[in-house]
Amino acid sequence: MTIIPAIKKDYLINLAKNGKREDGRGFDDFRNIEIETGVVSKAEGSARVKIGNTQVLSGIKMDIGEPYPDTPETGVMTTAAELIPLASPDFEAGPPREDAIELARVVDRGIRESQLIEVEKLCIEPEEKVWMVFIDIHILDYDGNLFDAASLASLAALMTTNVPAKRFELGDDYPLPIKEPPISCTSVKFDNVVVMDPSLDEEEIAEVRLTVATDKNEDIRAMQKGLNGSFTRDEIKKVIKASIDNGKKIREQLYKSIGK
Amino acid sequence: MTIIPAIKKDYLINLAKNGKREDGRGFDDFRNIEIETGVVSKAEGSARVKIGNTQVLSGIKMDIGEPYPDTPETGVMTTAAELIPLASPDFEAGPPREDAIELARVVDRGIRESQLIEVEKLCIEPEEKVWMVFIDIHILDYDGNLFDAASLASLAALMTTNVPAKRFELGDDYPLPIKEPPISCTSVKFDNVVVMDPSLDEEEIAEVRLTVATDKNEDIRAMQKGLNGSFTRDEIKKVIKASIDNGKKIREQLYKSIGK
Amino acid sequence: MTIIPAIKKDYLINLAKNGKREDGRGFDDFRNIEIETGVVSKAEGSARVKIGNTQVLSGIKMDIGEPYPDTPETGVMTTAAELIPLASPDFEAGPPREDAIELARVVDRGIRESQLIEVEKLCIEPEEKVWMVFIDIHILDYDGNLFDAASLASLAALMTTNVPAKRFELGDDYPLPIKEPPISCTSVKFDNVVVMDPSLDEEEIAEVRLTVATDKNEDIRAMQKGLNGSFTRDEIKKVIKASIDNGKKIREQLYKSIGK
Amino acid sequence: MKSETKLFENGKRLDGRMPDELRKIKIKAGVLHRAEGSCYLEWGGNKVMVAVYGPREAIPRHTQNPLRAIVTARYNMAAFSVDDRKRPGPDRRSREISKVISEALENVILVEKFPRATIDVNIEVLDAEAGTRCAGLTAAAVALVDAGIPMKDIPVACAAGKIEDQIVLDLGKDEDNYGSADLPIAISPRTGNILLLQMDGHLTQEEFDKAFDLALKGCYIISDLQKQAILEKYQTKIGVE
Amino acid sequence: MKSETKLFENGKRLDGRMPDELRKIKIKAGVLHRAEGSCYLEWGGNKVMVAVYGPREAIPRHTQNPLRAIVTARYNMAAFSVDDRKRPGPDRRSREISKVISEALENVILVEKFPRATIDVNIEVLDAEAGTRCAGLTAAAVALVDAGIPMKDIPVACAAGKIEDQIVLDLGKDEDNYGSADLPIAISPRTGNILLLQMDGHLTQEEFDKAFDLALKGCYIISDLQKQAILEKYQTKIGVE
Amino acid sequence: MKSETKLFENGKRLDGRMPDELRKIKIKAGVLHRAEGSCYLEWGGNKVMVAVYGPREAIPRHTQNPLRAIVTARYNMAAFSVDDRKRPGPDRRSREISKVISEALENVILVEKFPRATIDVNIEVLDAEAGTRCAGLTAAAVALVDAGIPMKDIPVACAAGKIEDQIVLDLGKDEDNYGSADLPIAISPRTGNILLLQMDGHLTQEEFDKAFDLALKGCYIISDLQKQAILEKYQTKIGVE
Repeated sequence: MTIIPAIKKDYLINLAKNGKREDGRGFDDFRNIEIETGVVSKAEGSARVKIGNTQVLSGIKMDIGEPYPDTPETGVMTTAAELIPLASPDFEAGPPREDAIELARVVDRGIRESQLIEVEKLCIEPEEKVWMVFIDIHILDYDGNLFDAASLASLAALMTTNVPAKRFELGDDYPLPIKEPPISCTSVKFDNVVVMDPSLDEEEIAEVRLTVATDKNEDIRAMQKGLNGSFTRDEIKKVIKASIDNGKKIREQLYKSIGK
Repeated sequence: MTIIPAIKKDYLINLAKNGKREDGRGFDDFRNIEIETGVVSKAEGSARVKIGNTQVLSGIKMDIGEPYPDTPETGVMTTAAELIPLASPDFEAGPPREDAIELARVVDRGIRESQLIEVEKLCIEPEEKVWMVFIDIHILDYDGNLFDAASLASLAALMTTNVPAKRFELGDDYPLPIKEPPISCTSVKFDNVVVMDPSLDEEEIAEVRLTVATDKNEDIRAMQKGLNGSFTRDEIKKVIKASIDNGKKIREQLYKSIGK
Repeated sequence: MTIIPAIKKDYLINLAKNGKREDGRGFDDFRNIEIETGVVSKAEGSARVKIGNTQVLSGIKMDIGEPYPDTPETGVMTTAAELIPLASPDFEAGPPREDAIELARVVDRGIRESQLIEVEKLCIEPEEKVWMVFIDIHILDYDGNLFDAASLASLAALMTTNVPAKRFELGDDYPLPIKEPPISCTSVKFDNVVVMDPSLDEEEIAEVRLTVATDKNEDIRAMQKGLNGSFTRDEIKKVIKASIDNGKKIREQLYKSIGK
Repeated sequence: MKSETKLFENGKRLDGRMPDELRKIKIKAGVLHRAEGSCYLEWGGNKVMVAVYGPREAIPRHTQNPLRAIVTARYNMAAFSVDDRKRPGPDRRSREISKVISEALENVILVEKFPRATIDVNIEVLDAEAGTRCAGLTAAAVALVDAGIPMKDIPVACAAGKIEDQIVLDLGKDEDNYGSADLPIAISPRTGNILLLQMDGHLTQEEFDKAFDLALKGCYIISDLQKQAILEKYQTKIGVE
Repeated sequence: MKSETKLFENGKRLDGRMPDELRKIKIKAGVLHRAEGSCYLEWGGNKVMVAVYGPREAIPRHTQNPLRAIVTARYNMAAFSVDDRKRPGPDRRSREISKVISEALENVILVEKFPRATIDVNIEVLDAEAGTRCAGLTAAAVALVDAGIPMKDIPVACAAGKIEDQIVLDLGKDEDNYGSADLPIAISPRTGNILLLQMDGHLTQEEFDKAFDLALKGCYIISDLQKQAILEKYQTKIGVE
Repeated sequence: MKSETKLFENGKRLDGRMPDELRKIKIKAGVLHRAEGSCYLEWGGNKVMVAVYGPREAIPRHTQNPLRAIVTARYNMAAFSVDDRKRPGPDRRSREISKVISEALENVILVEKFPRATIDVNIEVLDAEAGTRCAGLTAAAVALVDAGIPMKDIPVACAAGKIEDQIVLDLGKDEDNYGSADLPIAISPRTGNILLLQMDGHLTQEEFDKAFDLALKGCYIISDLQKQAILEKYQTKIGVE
């Protein structure tokens, strides 16, 4: 990523020592979030999410395909993320790099392992035909915290997806069957300060990152630590707590934005 | 491409100011064209075309495959071009570059959009089996104007192609059903002079290129502008006129060469 | 490969002039060979072979697939070799290079052309289902003479492979049907000396290489010359003779190691 | 391109347009935070986002031109922008479109001012109907202005085509599929010079002239929309709006 | 992760282990000739070989960091290490694992000592059961010591998980498939700092704490095995054994 | 290689040849305009075109050898050169053939004269029957002479093989498919040194000797054809013909 001048680093650390952040937020606060669904008419579902200046578009396409031999009666989902050069002067065209792969895999696992999509309801003909759900994440504007923006955009897109049954002559379209979504919240640590929802500047000086997805019962549904720094056990506990708190608010906004 | 010394550029421009070209041609003249068909015995059809020193070999292979779902009763054609390092010190081995892709796509569209091949006659079993036509263009010697050489070689190869029905136990071989071919003519402009059938030297100083394919009714069947220069409306009209005139002569030679 | 200091080259050549090799071997002698089978439990067959410090692991996986259209009643085998960066400071990650491709192809041909695997016994349903045999060669430690180590490990792995019929509900597992194995022996020449089973140091100064595979009847089953040096006819005769002699001993050890 | 579907009814086109009528076009400049210039454009059912970066040093070095900047347009379709999901990454079609757009833009950018530099124009098609290359080029031009890249002119693109033997402006989706010719052009509006020109299908010389005139007319209408979008951005910036 | 199969019988797990019991682990340092450091590790049904090369100049140059060494772990599964043959070469899963292991190792290696250098850690999974990332990281740490790379500590990894609503240590194959949560961690044993942490599945906050404690416990047991393996290699070398 | 088809009739081979008879060979030097040296060769049903470029600076730089030129032969089969269309681009077979041909040519070229340079030998198989590697190497040698590359000798290649237990020269298509051994060699005709040697199939030591002798004989016949082709080109050039 871009090299942040040492002077800016000092500035951010000094701010943090005084309990402040560049944009006036508290350590545990998210930036302003906007969620807009139905933004791409060709997609079966879509959502654009802004977290501060970060902007992510997630689009859902569905098709009919063969199930995996070991799960002959469940639908198939795949997640791809592209750090397209549109979004940052530092992203390059070409095959996905480690960063994009980790992003896609974390979002994918967040959806897959939480069984958000009821894939067992996506069987059309056992062993022959099942619905396939393609989640494609497009980063439009990168100003920090892609994990949460990508995850939230994908949730909003999936929760407003219509199964295009009519196009395949399988009756009327109907909403994609979805369970309760886990909400992903990401924190980073630098100079022994832990902050929620890092801006790009904060990401650039971050030593270690932790993403925690929690559900409405305050249970933990996924975690991913990143970067070469380390956390103490105590810091992890605090991050989990802050993730649950922010998760609650974001969940409310998500439901409101999709009209539920 | 190779860098032409400034001195040569001046020389060509000076010639042009006096109405002349390096090899003595008029502005609207093609170099000498040679067309030879049936040059590759393994191919279902093949032709080698020389335009001046430029030499292109096009080979046609046919196979049986599945039709596209949205056109279940029509055959499939694909065109590939390789700027193999044999043909020029500037061509490199490896995946096709923009130049080769544009070449293949322009030849492909010239054949596809003009409906040269009667693909609707290439159905064997609707939705199951159709004939597939592979056009492979091999550049052997690159001395300018690949578009017209590649297009002409592909036309001559297709017009002498035999559908290998016997090999697939589908009765006797028969000629590939073909309609009237559009003839592609390419012009370039440099220093406000427009010349037909550019040599390599002329291509290297060209600012803008225009390919026009016309049919025997003098209708326009395809156009492609290339390079970062621009044409005036008037220049385009003149290029179309010259393309029709040259197209007529080339069409005659093409029919003669394939014995029709 | 790595650059051997000129001083070491002189040392090896001087030794050779006095009929000696760095590690005390005669010109026609192999280093100590160890063969261990059944080293990977997930594989249908596996073997680790050490020749001196060179260490190669070959693993066999079997699956069910479609036969090739022109051989509808015979099984399919493929060989892949990876010069993984684990084995040498000079191996790089990424797609296989020329060296790995040549290695895989020579081992593959040695097995394929000698008809070691009775592929005609691997048909399950003509035109539909046959057994597929995947030979994957992992170089673990590279200290010269990969060809013979890879070939020997693959033979030992194949000769101890069980067809996993049960896993595919096709009755009981049974040993992969195998014929007499040809043994591959590799020699190199430097400064007009020809030595068998080159160490890494010897490979690095080698001018030319010859691999000869022979069977128990002392017939020749495969040959491959490598590098940009040349052999005289007489040298080739001597290499064949030495390969037959060493092949005999190695064959005995191979049979012993697999308990036959 | 086959004419099986009925594309006209009572002199109007399937979507109610007259033969010489454009689809609805909406242009907004300066919509992204990171990009040095950006533009969001809706054109009928097309939605296109463009971001411009540069001029900056071209890397790797061997791609540099010591005399001028290189202009690299990258046209990309989002996987979800079409009916059947598109595999991510460039295909032959998108690489050709990237090439012709790059060439058209290079013509108007003052590339000599920035030797060894690259100017990157990233065009993302988020929703695709017919005419994405014209939409992409038109949006790219606005994004370049927004980025402050010095240009001789603001290029603009539009297509005309033939459906049921009639020449019409700006083919829509079904018209593109069932029409019999498509002629996208891009021009430099100040000079009328032609920067992009492609034609597929079948046109008599007369029809070609008619289609060309119509496409030109479309270009000039859209050119005004481009300028308006740039003005709006500028006014917003200085607080006039 | 579904709970259909019975994973407990008489308080014992399918393979006879108690809930807080590790699978059998065998570690051997210095097993390869060419590598500068190496380790062979068996952990239940997992077999892992690790070779370390470096520090050496990073190539190509633009990958160099002028202030410190880069640590490049490359986790790779042999084609024959799994039930259904794996296509050779990296996939998305192995690239993610390579990334998190590289980051964990970088934390303890004194990378500032070797500017512009690379330290390459090649992890080959020869036989795979559940838990290869923990096995790979644990073996990599031993190989780094064997290579004489200066480190602040010897990192170690272990997982805990949940099966049939019970928290257990070190999931085995069927447990991984049918369990309902997996929590692999890696720590620096001297400080207890967490270097790697991933979680999939469903844990209440209480369960998370319990699983974390159990995984920590596993780490410290394995840490002793690592040290023992290093000692054995050292003793062999100086002829004590 | 199986012997099911009858390959001999009345002591003659399927195509009417005697056991020690070559297929028809036609060699023409200097057939391309751009290449620095070129050769077109027909050998039975094989048609091969070779172009030589260089010596020129090897790029990228890290491929340069400071002491000598590198020789890069690139053997490529046209998609239409075989019965079932071949996917364009190199496969494992063509990469191996490129390697052994490069090594054979490097042996005779005075590479020490051109440090840091590359000599590129592009071999295109336009029509393929059995024996394309021998055809390609033989044509490459002529193209190198045509390019004026200094060489110690003009290498030449030919194969012998076994069909129905008989040793024959220069296997044709069906013979290659149904024969039981193939032995392609390349030599430096002045010294008789062996530059390329591969063998597949099954030969007793006696049969090997016999096949080798026959292949050698073939090489010397073809060597004369090479020299004749070079002479013809030279005579044409100086206007003797």
